[in-house]
Amino acid sequence: MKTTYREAMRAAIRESLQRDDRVFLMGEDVGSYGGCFAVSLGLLEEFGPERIRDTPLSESGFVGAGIGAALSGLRPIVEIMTVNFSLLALDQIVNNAASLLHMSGGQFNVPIVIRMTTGAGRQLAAQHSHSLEGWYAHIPGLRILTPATLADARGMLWTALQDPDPVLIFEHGSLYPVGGEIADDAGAVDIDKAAIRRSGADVTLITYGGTLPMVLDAADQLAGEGIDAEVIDLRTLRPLDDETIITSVCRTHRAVVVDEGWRSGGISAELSARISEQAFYDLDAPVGRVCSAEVPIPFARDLELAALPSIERVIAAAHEAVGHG
Amino acid sequence: MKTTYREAMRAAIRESLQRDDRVFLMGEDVGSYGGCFAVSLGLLEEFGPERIRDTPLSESGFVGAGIGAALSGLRPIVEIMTVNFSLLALDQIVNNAASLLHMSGGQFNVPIVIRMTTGAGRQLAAQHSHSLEGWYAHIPGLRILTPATLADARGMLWTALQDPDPVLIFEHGSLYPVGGEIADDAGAVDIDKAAIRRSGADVTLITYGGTLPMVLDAADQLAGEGIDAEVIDLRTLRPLDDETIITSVCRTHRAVVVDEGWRSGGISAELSARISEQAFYDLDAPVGRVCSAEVPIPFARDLELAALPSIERVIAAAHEAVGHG
Amino acid sequence: MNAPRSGPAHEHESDVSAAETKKGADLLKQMVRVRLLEEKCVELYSAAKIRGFMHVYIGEEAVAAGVTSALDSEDAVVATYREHGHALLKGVSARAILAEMYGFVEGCCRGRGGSMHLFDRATHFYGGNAIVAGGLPMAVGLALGASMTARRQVTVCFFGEGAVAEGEFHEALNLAALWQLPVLFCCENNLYAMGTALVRSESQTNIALKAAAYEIPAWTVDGMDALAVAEAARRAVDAIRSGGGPHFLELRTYRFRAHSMYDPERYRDKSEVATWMERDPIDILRTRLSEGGRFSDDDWSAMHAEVTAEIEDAVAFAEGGSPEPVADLTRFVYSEVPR
Amino acid sequence: MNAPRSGPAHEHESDVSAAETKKGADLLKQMVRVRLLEEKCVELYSAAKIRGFMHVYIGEEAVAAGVTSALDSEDAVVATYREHGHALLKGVSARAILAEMYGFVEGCCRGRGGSMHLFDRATHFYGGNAIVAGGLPMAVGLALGASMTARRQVTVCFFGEGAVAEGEFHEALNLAALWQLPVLFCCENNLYAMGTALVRSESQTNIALKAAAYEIPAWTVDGMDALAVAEAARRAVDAIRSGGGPHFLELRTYRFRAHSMYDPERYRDKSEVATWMERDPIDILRTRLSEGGRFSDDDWSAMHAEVTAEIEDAVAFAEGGSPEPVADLTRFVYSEVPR
Ligand SMILES: Cc1ncc(C[n+]2csc(CCOP(=O)(O)OP(=O)(O)O)c2C)c(N)n1
Ligand SMILES: Cc1ncc(C[n+]2csc(CCOP(=O)(O)OP(=O)(O)O)c2C)c(N)n1
Ligand SMILES: [Mg+2]
Ligand SMILES: [Mg+2]
Repeated sequence: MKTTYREAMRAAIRESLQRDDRVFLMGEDVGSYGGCFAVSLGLLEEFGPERIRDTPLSESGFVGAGIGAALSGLRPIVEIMTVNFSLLALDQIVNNAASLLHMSGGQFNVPIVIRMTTGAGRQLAAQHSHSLEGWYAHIPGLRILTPATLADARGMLWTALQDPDPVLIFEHGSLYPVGGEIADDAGAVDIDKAAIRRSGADVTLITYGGTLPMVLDAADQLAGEGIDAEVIDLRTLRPLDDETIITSVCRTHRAVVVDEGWRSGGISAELSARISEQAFYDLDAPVGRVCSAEVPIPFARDLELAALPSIERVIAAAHEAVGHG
Repeated sequence: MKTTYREAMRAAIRESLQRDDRVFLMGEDVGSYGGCFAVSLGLLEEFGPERIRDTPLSESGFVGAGIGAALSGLRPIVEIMTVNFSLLALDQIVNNAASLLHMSGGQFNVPIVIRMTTGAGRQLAAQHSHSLEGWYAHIPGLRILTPATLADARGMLWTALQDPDPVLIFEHGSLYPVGGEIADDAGAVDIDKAAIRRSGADVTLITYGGTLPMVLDAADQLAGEGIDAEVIDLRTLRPLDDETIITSVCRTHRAVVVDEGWRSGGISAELSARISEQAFYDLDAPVGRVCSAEVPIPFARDLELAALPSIERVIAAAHEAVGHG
Repeated sequence: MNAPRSGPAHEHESDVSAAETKKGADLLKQMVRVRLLEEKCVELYSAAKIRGFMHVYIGEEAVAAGVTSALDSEDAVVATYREHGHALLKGVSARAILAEMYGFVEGCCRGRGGSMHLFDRATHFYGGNAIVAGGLPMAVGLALGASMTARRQVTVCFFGEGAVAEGEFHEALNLAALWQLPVLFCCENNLYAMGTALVRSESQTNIALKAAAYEIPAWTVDGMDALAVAEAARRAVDAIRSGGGPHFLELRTYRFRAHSMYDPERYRDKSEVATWMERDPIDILRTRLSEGGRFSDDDWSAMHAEVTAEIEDAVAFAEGGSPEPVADLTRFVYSEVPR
Repeated sequence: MNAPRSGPAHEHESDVSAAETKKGADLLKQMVRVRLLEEKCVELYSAAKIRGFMHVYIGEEAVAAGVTSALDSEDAVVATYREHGHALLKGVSARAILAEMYGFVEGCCRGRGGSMHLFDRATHFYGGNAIVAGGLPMAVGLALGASMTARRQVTVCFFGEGAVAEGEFHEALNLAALWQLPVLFCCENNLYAMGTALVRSESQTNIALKAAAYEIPAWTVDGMDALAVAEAARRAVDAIRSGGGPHFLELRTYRFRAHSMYDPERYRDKSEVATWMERDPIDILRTRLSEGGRFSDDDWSAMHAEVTAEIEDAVAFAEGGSPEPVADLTRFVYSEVPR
């Protein structure tokens, strides 16, 4: 079946609404506008304004309301338009969603799913270009998903809704129009394991979300040079699937992490640290990192491109890794 | 001269208010209450309510107001009671304070200093025990200071106020009562370099802020066993002083990072990654990390203690590092 | 009913004044339960049996007693870090509360929450929120849940007047009004947020007026008069239950003690405190009842003894508690049920 | 004055109607400047010369024109992502604005900000804020700075009615009122926040009433009538400058175009838009002036030609711009001055 990432996401939301009465979608402009990225287009007509619930501009308020609704037995899907605005709701996410189960001694789990768009690349400038999913992965109590493929866009939501605890889903803005084939009966997928999207023996390229297509392209180019790169799609940033990562690195002895977040203190640092801790004697080269430059993302096209990970930088990092040791 | 961390901080604020008319202190209960940790005690009487400005409970509002005041030519010291409440102001910190200079093409720098208490250890439970300074260090445009000594408590503020850009100062709650000697004329200190608080040849213990005293004790104990540990106090978490760190590790060939933040994606990960990147071939063992357990900090005393870095865990990590290679 | 509010009903005393007496005595007893529990907490804190931040409600008991008297057991309550009383009156046992403050596994949160984070699923007590105003959006969400599933549950959200300045107050009230949700906002206006007097935190100090900006019906109530609070709460809860949307009560009260156990109270005069203490809600109600000849000194002694026994029992229970094994540290970060 | 508002004053035309004519013609010209600039922007966007998010103000020009007419060059303006007009009328050149939208170093932010982030130190134009309501606290801070240093500067903060639901709106208004700061809040109520109609975002849709909850004087003004806006703004600014504390204007207006260049406008009827377009603020003022015999078709043609020339010049300037060298990417993350 032909689909796009956007349609797959919409199909996942629709299916969830159909399968479970407790599910509803809430967020800014999810209803009459059709979703700011047209993900929820048509759902208002199908499910009505109670279950496709437009909210005022009140990120903290409606995320907190989603937490309360989850506590009361519902299964809210809360959409924050983009990760950039999620900072306004961070207190609710960290101090309530992520903490309630523990503070209450196991009594109050919070089965909320919070979806948001992430990433740069469309000249939206500093306040609209954050990639903070790796940063969110610092918070215990949360599960962080980053669907990069059509199958994951189609399948992660339902699994997330079965999770008794808060799950954040980050959708990279550049992926929505991506098209391709998925199985006609594509449905729920696991959210526990990283996926090896390409097997290889010489170097492990680790990425997720919006940069996966580019890293796969880089691997193709590297193959042309005789460098056989393995590509891991993390899929879930918290908890990380150490096993898949370490097993791969122990085979290839080299790793490069590609992450659109800023370098210092990003998820790439955590991956580098874990690989060092768990595969120190198997590494032939330091773990490479290809991240965004540490600047608020600039508007100007050339500057923005220069700030973001590029295929050239991925290839250079792979060369660097392979050249060593 | 005898002083305490609290008094040193207060002396620094007082001196700043005396030396520069543009400086004022603003925050919840900084005035008539005397500061929630008594840091600003007496300053209201000395400087009046304009310059020791009590605010309502509006973290986003008054941090944003501090940004505006900084833009208008003043030099605000904004106190957020504790890092736990700073999440409510995160949008202002990230999307305005850290971004304005860049977005405006260099026109609008934001000379604001934001102080807050950080850390756990006093049975304040999940919502009052965050250690997020390392997490904040992810954000370009910010400078992150973590005074751990009396001299730094006394001297970092004035230097921070001279900085044309936003500076966040994290004061660990456990340090306020710490007493000791400082020079009678103690004053401004640099905020660029990490400090070697103890020289050693066998292993580099890297820490900052609230865990420095414990790490120094650990080094003493290790010395008793014949392990000569070097202790680095990072002092500034952004930008990190790579040179001091790497030089030390290249000498000792072993490093352990001690950080009260959660492990995954904390500043310890960044240090581990940088050391691997810059000293890979000099390392005799993987970089060790002693961090907080990845749980919302529990109230119960035993559980809280078990969650936090301890001298035993630091010593064990040092043994582990030295045992290798 | 949540908590034992009275002895068995006497069917033959069916006249209005008997009912009133019973109601008054109930309220009085609830206030005494909170008062004696918290006086004990202060004592235990001084003895270092309780640690961390602790905020007592002494002086404000009429608010929690009056409001909870209007609730059913299915109704939900969201409170702040000053919530011992709310928890107790919603039906959490003094035992579970005290054991929690000791940090023991027998506590209502297995010792993981402490004084500021009491929670109890069985009695629909949703905390125990230590981020000022952080509970308001959650209360709106609980009410949204009730509304979407057509349950008759009302959610009551308690918060201090200090919370009114927070953005979340504004966002939550607007959402509740926009969606006409069954939630009762109870602002415990004790005139201070730590050391910040209301006049220094709000440009408009008439808090009830603020609710009008959201088209939420709001009444100002004497928060030292338990009967008045109970009556206002009953009306508000009735209105909410019959589909009237959110309501708002501003309860004018005062805390007799320091903000927390660490507060030297530099910001207010002893004389101001003394004046307010003359309006002790327990004294007021007891006097009113006894002046009406409806409550004798013997009644008082009996009540006091009964409550004292309850609290002593709770202390004994807490003293006999045990800490959670350190090996279980990482439990409850994620749920233990299979996915 | 910030921007060229008129030719040299004719001292001999000192009667009221002449002054009014001049004022009206000034306002008209300012509106036309914004309109033509933005019509050009739309054209350039379609030609992919401009990229990213772009939000035009077409239909709302009377608001920025009227309000800025009351300001001095030293006064500060904080606006939103829909701020081309505010920037232009505060005195930022069309050249610098367009070059910015091209992403060129000749732009007012060297191409780092783009359409949503125009800033200009010389004219005290503080953005260009793309987080809804994020500019309000900053405006309060600018006013605090003016107040603490006893400058006579007024800060004007523009925001949409959608921002009213955000917590920062609430926090900022309270702070401004509490501290009696010289700030003018201008709510551009165009009835929609993206696709969300006001009735679905606010329980109280009378925005000016909200300001009353903070004890801030607030007036509702016809935002399609530039003269009315100018008059209201002048009164408010006068009041603020003479120590009257913050003021609030709700300006009722409408955007004729989509929210941004991506918006298919499913949420409103074409007929509604058409009805509002009959109240085009430029037509209204032009008609009023010409009906009074004070503004001929020739005057209009001359004005139009002059503004067209300004815009064409700006386009040529932007076309001739150059991108910042990629080597300078990491400039302006931190200041370049020595510490
Ligand atoms: C967001 C936030 N900011 C600051 C604090 C610190 N704090 C705890 S209680 C309190 C005062 C709250 O006053 P009020 O809401 O009136 O409640 P009261 O204590 O009077 O019952 C403050 C400032 C906090 N817990 N949360
Ligand atoms: C905090 C935040 N949430 C969401 C958005 C996305 N967004 C951009 S503009 C807008 C609508 C704002 O409407 P309004 O304030 O009425 O201004 P208008 O666009 O009508 O001028 C939204 C939802 C944002 N930029 N910031
Ligand atoms: Mg209070
Ligand atoms: Mg609008």
